[in-house]
Amino acid sequence: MELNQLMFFLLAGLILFFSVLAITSRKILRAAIYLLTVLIATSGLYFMLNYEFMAAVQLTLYAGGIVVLIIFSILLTSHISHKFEQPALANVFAGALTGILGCGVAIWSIIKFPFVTTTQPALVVDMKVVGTQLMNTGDYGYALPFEVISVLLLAAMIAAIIIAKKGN
Amino acid sequence: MDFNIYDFTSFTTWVHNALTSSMSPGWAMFVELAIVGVVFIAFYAVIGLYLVYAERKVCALIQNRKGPNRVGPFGLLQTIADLFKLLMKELIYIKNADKFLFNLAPFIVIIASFMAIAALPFAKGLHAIDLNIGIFYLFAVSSLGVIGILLAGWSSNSKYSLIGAIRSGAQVVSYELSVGLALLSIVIFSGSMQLSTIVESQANGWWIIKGHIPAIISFLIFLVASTAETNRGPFDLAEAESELTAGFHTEYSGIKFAFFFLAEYMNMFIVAAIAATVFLGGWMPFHIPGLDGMNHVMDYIPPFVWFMGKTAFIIFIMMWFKWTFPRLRIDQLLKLEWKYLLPLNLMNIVLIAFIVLMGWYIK
Amino acid sequence: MEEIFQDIIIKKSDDYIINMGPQHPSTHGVLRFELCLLGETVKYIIPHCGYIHRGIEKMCEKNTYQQIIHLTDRFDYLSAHMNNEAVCLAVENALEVEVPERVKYIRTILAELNRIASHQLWWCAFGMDLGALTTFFYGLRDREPILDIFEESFGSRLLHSFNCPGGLMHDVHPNFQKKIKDFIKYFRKILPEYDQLLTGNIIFQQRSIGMGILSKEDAISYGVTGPSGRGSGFKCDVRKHHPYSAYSKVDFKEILYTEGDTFARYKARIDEMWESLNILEQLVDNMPAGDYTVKMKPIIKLPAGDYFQRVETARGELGCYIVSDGNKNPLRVKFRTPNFSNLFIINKLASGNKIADLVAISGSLDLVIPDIDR
Amino acid sequence: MTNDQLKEKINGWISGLEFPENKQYLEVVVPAESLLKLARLLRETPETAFDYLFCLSGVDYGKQLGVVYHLESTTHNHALVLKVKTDDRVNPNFDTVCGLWRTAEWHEREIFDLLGIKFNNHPDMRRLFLDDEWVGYPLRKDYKDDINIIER
Repeated sequence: MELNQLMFFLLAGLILFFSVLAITSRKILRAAIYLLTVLIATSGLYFMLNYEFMAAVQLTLYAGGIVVLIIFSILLTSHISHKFEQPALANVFAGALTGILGCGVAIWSIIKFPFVTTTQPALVVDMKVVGTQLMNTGDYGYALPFEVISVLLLAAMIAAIIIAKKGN
Repeated sequence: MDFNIYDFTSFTTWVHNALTSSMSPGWAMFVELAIVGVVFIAFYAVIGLYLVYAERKVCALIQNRKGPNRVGPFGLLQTIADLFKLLMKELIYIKNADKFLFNLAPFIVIIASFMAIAALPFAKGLHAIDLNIGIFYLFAVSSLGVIGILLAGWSSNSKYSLIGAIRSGAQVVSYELSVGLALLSIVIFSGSMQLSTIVESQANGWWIIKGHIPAIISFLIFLVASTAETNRGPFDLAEAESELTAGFHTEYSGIKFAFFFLAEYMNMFIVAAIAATVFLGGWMPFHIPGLDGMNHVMDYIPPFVWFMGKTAFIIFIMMWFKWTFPRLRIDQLLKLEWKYLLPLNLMNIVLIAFIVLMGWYIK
Repeated sequence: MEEIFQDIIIKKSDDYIINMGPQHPSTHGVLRFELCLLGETVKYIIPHCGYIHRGIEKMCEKNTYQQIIHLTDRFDYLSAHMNNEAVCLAVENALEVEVPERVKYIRTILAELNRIASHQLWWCAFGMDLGALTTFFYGLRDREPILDIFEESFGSRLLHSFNCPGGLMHDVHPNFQKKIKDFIKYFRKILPEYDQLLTGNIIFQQRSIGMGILSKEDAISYGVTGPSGRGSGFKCDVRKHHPYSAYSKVDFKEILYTEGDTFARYKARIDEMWESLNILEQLVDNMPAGDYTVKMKPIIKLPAGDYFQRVETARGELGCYIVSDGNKNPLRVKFRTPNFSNLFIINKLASGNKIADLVAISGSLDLVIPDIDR
Repeated sequence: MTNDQLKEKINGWISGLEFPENKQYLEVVVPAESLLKLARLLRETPETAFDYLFCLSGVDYGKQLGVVYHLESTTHNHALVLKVKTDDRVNPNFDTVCGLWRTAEWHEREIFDLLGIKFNNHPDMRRLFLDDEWVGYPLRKDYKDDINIIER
């Protein structure tokens, strides 16, 4: 086995293992930490693909941003002695069934997809290309979605401020 | 082999070639990783310990004292003795604490600082990995350390720790913005996020000089915001000893406490190194165009010394802050960021974009 | 009467309670604050004291008047001399003994030196409370010359017990005057450094101006005296209004500020150090020669009755109330210590502010815990 | 106001009060039931305006228990000593004055703690220095503690 493959299986194994832990843990903060590990391992996959920009975005936004916010809200709301109750058996079964179904669909589509092996060297993603593409208004440009998302975020922020103000 | 302290490229290629010729590429890579890891751990330990020593000496200087001067010449071995003391200390277990997270927290803090140190260019050709998004990566990794602090505060099951952790969370999340935006200004100037390119672009002058007013503003903002992000005085609210006894690490003892302690100093080193790299030219010597004689003398000083010298200078400024200013209050801290630093930063970035567009900086 | 009890604390079962102390760096000793927090904001504060109550008042009832003096050092250890003086003056007034002029001068000089030393230590600790750690070493450095003067003359640095009814234990060291003059010269030069390091600092001012405002009415009603009370405009300087020892012979200002916030209390103490230097300067050159004590009987018996003596310590008004039934032991001795009254204003001042402000406010009240517990 | 004027004024409010000899301050002995009334008049009348209670002490006279109030007016600069005594050693109680002078609240708690004098209508009548489970009142003359107090 090559080192590359070893690395991939290691990361994939980490992601699978901690995903299962994250949903089965009965302590909420531990679940958040397992989720963090999953996200960091995912960014490791991006690093393997030489897509460093995506990897750094994954680290900043998900690991550094969203998980910190999740942990922060857990800190404010829950106590250390709090534990989730064991879910009802029917729920466990329904959840497992949905999980297996989703997994099956994913595996099926991966098997069905005609992957073509190339001998070309790995593509180096130039940051300038990413930048111009993001701000491009022409074909395949991301300027419009970018702006629409910013409006959405603005709306969310205003809503948050209004909710926070209501207390006073 | 051609070993040259002014350019490590030939040395690193020699090591790489020697390894690949004697074993399979996979193993060669593995050995390289191991070497880099060992070097970094050793470097980390030495820098961490001697920053503690430096802080004690600087603080003694400011406070009309002598500082450590008993163990070894000038007290140089004092912090090593302290390390042994901390290693031997009993690890106190807290009843009702979440043991797993309680033990995990110091490691998260220290791993985050390890990840950041990997991307720093110490001298020409001397860096572990030269990512093409170097600055972005540093910014991303530096935001992970706070998770360790939050965990430490919550899992100790102590109210003081929890308040410290919440303070630190609010503080780091806010000040990250200013740090990122201040670094962005130099990205605009140099047109690259790769640290080696940024350093190369300062061969004819550091950005703080070439970028004049807006670069100086960014530098000052970066200095303030990064001091806050590393939880150092006057922004050390997370561990404010007069209010929260020790904040998030109140319940830690022995080597686990030492991890937090070491990580704090390493974070200080990392932000100082980033500032030195981005604003003060990294390992580039100080050059004044036209004065060839002086420039040659400056070139004679090895790049590694330049880098460490600049870093030490910024660390000194940060220590100077800490030992002269009183601590801010939490609302003042957040007000400073959201009402003053952030708007100033955004305006500064617009200004920089304009200056770069017009070409009004020193090329 | 109900309207006056509006600030009475009502506890609820879901309050977020945090214990500050008895082992906490910013309570300056074994005092415990029971804080109720609402996020960072303090809802109410219940001070708990008595961790080092030694029963000094009970001990006084078993001892003679000379012995009592040695106990009084132990409550406010930073103004030990003034505590001694209170008992001595009470006994001397009761017996109608006139002490020599020299004794009055020396007592006043010592009181002012002690006041400066105490304010210096307060300044150190106050800076520490606000997170400015360097102040601690500046203050301690400048306190050293004063302690040296004490040590040279009476062999101890903190708890002198140098007074006795009728005068002093023995005469001061020949170097006394010269050393004090040196100190005045040195400290006049060094005191502006305090302003440079802390007073002018923008963070310090932001944290102290307008924080914990104590109105004059509250200061009087709660009996907050000393620099803390004078920061609110309460004219409570015993030295000025009920002069004792040599205070009637010196010309000095009563430091008054009307703002009543932390900064005013801070400024009042800094200004008091300047004023103490003035007093010292007026006294040290004119020290009359003469006896250091008057002859007293070995066993002092006060005539039956009540005796009250008010003295200004570094923290406020100290009252020494002696009830005598004519025996060699007092029937009851009560010390009205300044910190006991000053402490309980803390809930009024700090509730509604942040935790950090509570630390700053309790620092600005200059609490000495043994003085509360006695 | 001079001491004589004060005496006259107090006599005008409540007659038959005892004014013992005291060289330092004017001294008044009040019966327990009219303590609060006199205190309120002293505090609230503009001519007297005793707004500063600078000492509040409990005294065990051997047979009697008493409380001594040292009052001063910050506007008129006159002072007065109020004394109140009781023979009841089992359940001594007086009215609280902490509605008039807030500092009295903790001084009264201290007296309750050490001398066992209860103050009616006090908002928080608990022990101040000692444990809530402490038996006895240490400052009383008849207090016995074989371990901590050595009788000579």
